[in-house]
Amino acid sequence: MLNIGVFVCWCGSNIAATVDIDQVVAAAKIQPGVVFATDYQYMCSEAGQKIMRNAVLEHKLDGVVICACSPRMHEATFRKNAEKSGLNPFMVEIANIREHVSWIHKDKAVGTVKAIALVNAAIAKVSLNAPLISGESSVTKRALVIGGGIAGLQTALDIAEAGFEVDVVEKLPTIGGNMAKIDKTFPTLDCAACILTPKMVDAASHENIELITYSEVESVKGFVGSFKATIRKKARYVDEVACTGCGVCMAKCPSKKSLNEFNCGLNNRPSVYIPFAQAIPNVAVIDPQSCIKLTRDKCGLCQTVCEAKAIDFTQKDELIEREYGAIVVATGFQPIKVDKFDELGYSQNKDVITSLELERLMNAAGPTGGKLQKVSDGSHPHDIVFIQCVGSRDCTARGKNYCSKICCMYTTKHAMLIRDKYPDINVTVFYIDIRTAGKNYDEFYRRAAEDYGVTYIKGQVGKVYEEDGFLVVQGSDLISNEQIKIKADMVVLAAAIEADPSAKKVASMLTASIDTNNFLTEAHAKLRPVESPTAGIFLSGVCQGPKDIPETVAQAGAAASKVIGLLVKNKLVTNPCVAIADEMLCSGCSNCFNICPYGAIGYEEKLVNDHGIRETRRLAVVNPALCQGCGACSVACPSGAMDLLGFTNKQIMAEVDAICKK
Amino acid sequence: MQEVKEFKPNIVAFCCNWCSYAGADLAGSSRLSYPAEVKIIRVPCSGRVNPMFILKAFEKGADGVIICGCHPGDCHYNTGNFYARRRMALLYSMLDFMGIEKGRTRVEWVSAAEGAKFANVMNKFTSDIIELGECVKLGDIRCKD
Amino acid sequence: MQGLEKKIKDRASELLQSGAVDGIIGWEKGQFEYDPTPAVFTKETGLDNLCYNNFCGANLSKYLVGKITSDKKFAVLLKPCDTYSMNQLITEHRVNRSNIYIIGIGCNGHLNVEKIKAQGISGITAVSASDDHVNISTIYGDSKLAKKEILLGKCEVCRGNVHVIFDELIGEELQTPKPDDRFEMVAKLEAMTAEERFKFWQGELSRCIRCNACRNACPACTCRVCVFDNGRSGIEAKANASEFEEQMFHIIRAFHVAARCTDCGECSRVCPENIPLHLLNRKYVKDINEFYGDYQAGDIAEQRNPLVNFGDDDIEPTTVSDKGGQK
Amino acid sequence: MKKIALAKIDSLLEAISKDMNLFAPVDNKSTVNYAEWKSGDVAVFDKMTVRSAKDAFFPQCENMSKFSRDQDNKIIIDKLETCDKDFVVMGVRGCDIKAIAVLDKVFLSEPVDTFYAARRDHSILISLSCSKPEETCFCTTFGIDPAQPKGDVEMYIVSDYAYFNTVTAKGEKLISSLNNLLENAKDSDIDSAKVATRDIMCKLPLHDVTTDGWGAGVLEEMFNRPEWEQLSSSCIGCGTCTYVCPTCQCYDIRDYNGSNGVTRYRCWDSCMKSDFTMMAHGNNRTTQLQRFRQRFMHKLVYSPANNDGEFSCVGCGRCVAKCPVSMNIVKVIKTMGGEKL
Repeated sequence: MLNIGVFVCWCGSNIAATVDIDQVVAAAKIQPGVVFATDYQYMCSEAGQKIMRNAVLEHKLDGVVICACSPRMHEATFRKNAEKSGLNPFMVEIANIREHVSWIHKDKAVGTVKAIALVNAAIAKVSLNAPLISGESSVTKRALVIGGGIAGLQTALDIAEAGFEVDVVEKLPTIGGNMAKIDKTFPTLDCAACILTPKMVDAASHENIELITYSEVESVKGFVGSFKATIRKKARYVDEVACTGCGVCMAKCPSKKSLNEFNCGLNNRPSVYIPFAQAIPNVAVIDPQSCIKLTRDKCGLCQTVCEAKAIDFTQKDELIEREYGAIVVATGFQPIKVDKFDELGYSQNKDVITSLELERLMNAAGPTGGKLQKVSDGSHPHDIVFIQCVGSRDCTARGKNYCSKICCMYTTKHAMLIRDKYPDINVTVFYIDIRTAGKNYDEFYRRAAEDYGVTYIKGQVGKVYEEDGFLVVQGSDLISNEQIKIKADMVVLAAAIEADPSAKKVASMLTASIDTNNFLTEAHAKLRPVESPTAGIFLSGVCQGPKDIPETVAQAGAAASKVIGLLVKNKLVTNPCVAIADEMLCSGCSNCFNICPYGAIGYEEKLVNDHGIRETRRLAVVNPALCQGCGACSVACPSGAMDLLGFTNKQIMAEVDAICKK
Repeated sequence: MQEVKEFKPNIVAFCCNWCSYAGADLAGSSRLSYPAEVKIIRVPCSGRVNPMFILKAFEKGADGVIICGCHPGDCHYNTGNFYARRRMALLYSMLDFMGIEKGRTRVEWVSAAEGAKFANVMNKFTSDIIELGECVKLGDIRCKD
Repeated sequence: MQGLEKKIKDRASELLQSGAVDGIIGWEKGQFEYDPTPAVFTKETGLDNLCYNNFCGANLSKYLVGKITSDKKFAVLLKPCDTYSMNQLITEHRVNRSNIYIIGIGCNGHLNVEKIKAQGISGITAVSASDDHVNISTIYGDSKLAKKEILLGKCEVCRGNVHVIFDELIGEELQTPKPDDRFEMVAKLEAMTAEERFKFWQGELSRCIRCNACRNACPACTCRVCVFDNGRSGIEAKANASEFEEQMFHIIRAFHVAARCTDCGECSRVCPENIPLHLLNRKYVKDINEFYGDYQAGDIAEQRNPLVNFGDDDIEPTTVSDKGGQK
Repeated sequence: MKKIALAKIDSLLEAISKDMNLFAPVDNKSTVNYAEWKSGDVAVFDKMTVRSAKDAFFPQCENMSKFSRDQDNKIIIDKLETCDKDFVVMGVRGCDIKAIAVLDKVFLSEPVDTFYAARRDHSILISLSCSKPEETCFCTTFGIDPAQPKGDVEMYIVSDYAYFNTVTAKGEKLISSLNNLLENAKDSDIDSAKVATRDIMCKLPLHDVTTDGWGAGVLEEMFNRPEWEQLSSSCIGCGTCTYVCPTCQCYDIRDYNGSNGVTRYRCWDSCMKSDFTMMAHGNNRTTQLQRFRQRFMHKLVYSPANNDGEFSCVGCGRCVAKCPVSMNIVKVIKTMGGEKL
């Protein structure tokens, strides 16, 4: 029997206020195997850890139970501490009496009883623990970045600069992402293209970066240090190397009726096209949905006119297999569809537009050459109304209950830009709150309101409708507490942003967790904000939650530094809590083999000596470097030959026993 | 007057480390409340939950057993919860076939972000179990007081 | 039947004589008509006692599990339904296909002596069967029973005369019994109230003496050491010391063979207490068919069973426990 | 000699079970087994029970002691009470009566098994003369007279009546307490039935089974016989024969860790099972051949060697009827022994 020590943490008053620490210590003391039990205000503090180390030596402890916060918080801390005192780190178990007890149950008597039950379960489990030794696995010195927007590019550049190879997979024909569509940035009003395109060029020309555009990651297998990804490179029907980006094909293409995605559908583009002038790669792509040759096997004009002979209608999707040590998710965002907001008239009226559409209307490279005009008739607008929080902070099913964070600032930017360029236009902004947390943000907002004469109305808009050739915005002014109607030529909706639809699929593929809004979950909200809970998966940009450009760039850099920190390692310490097959019990039936998601189980013909019977048997053998410790095999095995170290059948049943004991 | 002893059910919750255990942690750090009768056992994955554990819990006097894992498709180990879903569908169906009350076993998918859902699920499950009362059809007589 | 027995004997004799096989796994004549014993025949002389009569219900495929490491070759006599088990054993690497020679033999249904005895008939001295009827002679007088009434449970739901795996066939032209709906009883139980089902199973399982005959005869139960025999498994038990242990053993056993059970019916055939154990396994067969699409364990070798497989939109366990019978 | 109309036998069972536990063969629709008779149960006297009357004295599971902790965390050991109430076992056939004698030799010789002894002391046996032997019966091989087995009370069923003949004082006490239900009868009323039973025994298919060649003193010869291999190759290693056997007496002692302490209990074990007498180093019989041989050598060689020639098989035929693969003691006896000429 082990000598078990039990250490009960008060966590200041976090635990001690609703759990009777003395009772827990007293109850632990009489459990079989417990030779020492004590308590301390903060077990995780250096002083607390020292108490544990001293006790291990003094009482010759070979098992330790820490009754404190969640093991997800400090299990690693106490395991390290065990190691320092010469104890195998896996001889430590945590009883979670904070998140699962003291913070849940306000009644001290109730909380104490439950705490004792959980402590007893941990003691029962640790009694069956065995020392485990971690193995090692290798690291592929190459990273994959999924998404070629500003987040992905920044991460890729930072990793590449550190000397590691990076592949950027972008689903669209060009990198650049949402930022490429933006005209100016807040609060400095500098040109987005001027700061983004150099980064795009840097990425394209960096010797360590490979851009894989018009491609999607199809599957990912493996684990931290050794991922294996399959990337589908979609057929462009244009030879990427041969194409010079001259644009002759675009000019000659007779099929010019496709909506131009880059301009938010405000104008059209040909079937063969380069998304925008600064696109990287600056290579045409053929839209198979509208191309006459590909849909009806006629035309083929582009092929005739292309001097570079780059058009290739026979191109097929191509599958690329690559190995990576780390993967960064930078899938970004999209504005939500606003047609569900019927009362705001987006679908009914061309002059009701979204902010991103406005962004294109004001961009020199946009459909109007940068001239702000009504979409309906091209005339000059005199009154523009902005409506904030369309779908943001909206608890109904059509909206998002979070704040999209960037809209207050970009609307202020738009208002200011309009007033600056067209002083004759009246600009009114309806808002719930103006949120300007950020360096120089509030100053920027005040300038708009005070220096540029933008009218801000605190209130929500009930309805936008057409009357006598004008739009009427009907809303409430919460300050003057009255219903108001404002005539407008254009109405701009600050649509909420949501995670890119590809994020969910990518997260599933990577087994990275995702929240209810399809934003990827970070390993710890505060302490590990750029890592996914899945080892080797990192988060960059809006895929993790709404953020503006500087934040995105900062997070992208942080993710890069985490990736670099991983890739510089030659070996990773593997989790020793892996499956193990008992040779005496295994009958070689392959149930475990069939179920293993990592291909970690193989078979060997092995000579065994089963209590005197010597024979060659087909036995399951687990490769501990591949096994990730999910334990699915241990349940698939009917004989119980397969078990999971650290969570053995007997350990879990011992916990069940302890918990159910009345 | 005879005092009626309030029925305190014994509920075992198997929670996968990556989603539901974290969801339970979130319920705690959000100070949400659910009954203290729910006691959580951490397992790496819902696919680690062996039917033996569930029966063991009933044997030892549990009145309800609930398994919580990542939402299907979001398993940290890709597929563990898919297997768990099939196994538990069959096991629960068998328990029902043998006449054990249906409400005593559940599987719920709770993500790391769903602290509130975790608390709601546990509140609901506990009230269902209280309604069902003590489990008398399963359980070893030698574990009863 | 006698003609078939003769053909089998002749073929067995040839195979042994030629050295094509070292042993024949078949049935050996007993003291009565109804008690042939599965046996390994290694000498031609022993073949006199080889028999194939109306009571050769035993599934011989499991006898090959013990021969997996043998360097000898064995011929085995398998009825159509037994071949499913053989396929499943091959899938699970529990037999060595290369040392097995499968002789598929025809079958027209086998009889259950327990059903004869349940009619109050004892002192049986002889049994002879025609297509529809069975004549039974006893020391207390003779009886005639309809064959349909005394078929083995598994023959009542016969799945036909197709051998899914074989090296050669003998007498495959025999007409198998017309099957009943095999899920009838399961459906009947499902339609009962939970309370009725509980009573039903309590009544049945309370007779269990944990002799392990069901397990040891089951061709799917091929674990080297069963979890119930393994002191380190945490659920080991030698007897049903409480009612719970009856449930535990049978639920876990059914679960462990779920999706692997070919519904061969050996469990119920061998149970000395006549517990209809096959209903538990058949419940799983029915559930699997309903939840995940029709599946027959062992109809082809090397297939992935539904429990080591999954679909994105599988039925939720909670939904499962909400359906089924009444509350 | 007393009698009661079979139609009214329930009233007799009712009367017995009012004051005492009554153990009788009860029909549970699928099988007939000894069970505690309760009002409404159907007692069956013309069919062989699946399990034997041994259950009444040596149940499959039996709690022996309990360990728990007191308030000071000290261990308390409770020895559980042995049987202290009289009970009746009814309908015990000749084979089972003989089997009880075999068990007595094991459990009542030093050191006495107190649990068994207490049950034996408190039991009143009503033996049953076989009226309808089955084809699996071969008790005569072991010198048993199924027509007149000795209990505290002998019971005979002749046409529509059940007759009771008291043998011991215990039996006398029981029968006299039931006098108001019983009619007087003549001793000779049952004579024809006894003759009929003995006649049937001679006609049974297994009447010619003989133990010739078996018994004490043939240990080495029998142990090394080559036939064991062929015979044991059929055996699937279940415990059916053992558990239906009226004389098998092996048990295992185990601890169960419950919520309020540990229960130590014993339960039947079977030498046919692979985990029988499992020890730290493994099992002393590693093959099914060894296990199979052990069981039959015990019944037919070791037992007579240690018990003045008494075999520990009583020819009840239960294993013959119930073996899943129809491998049984008769086939063993015949294969290696002789038959009456």
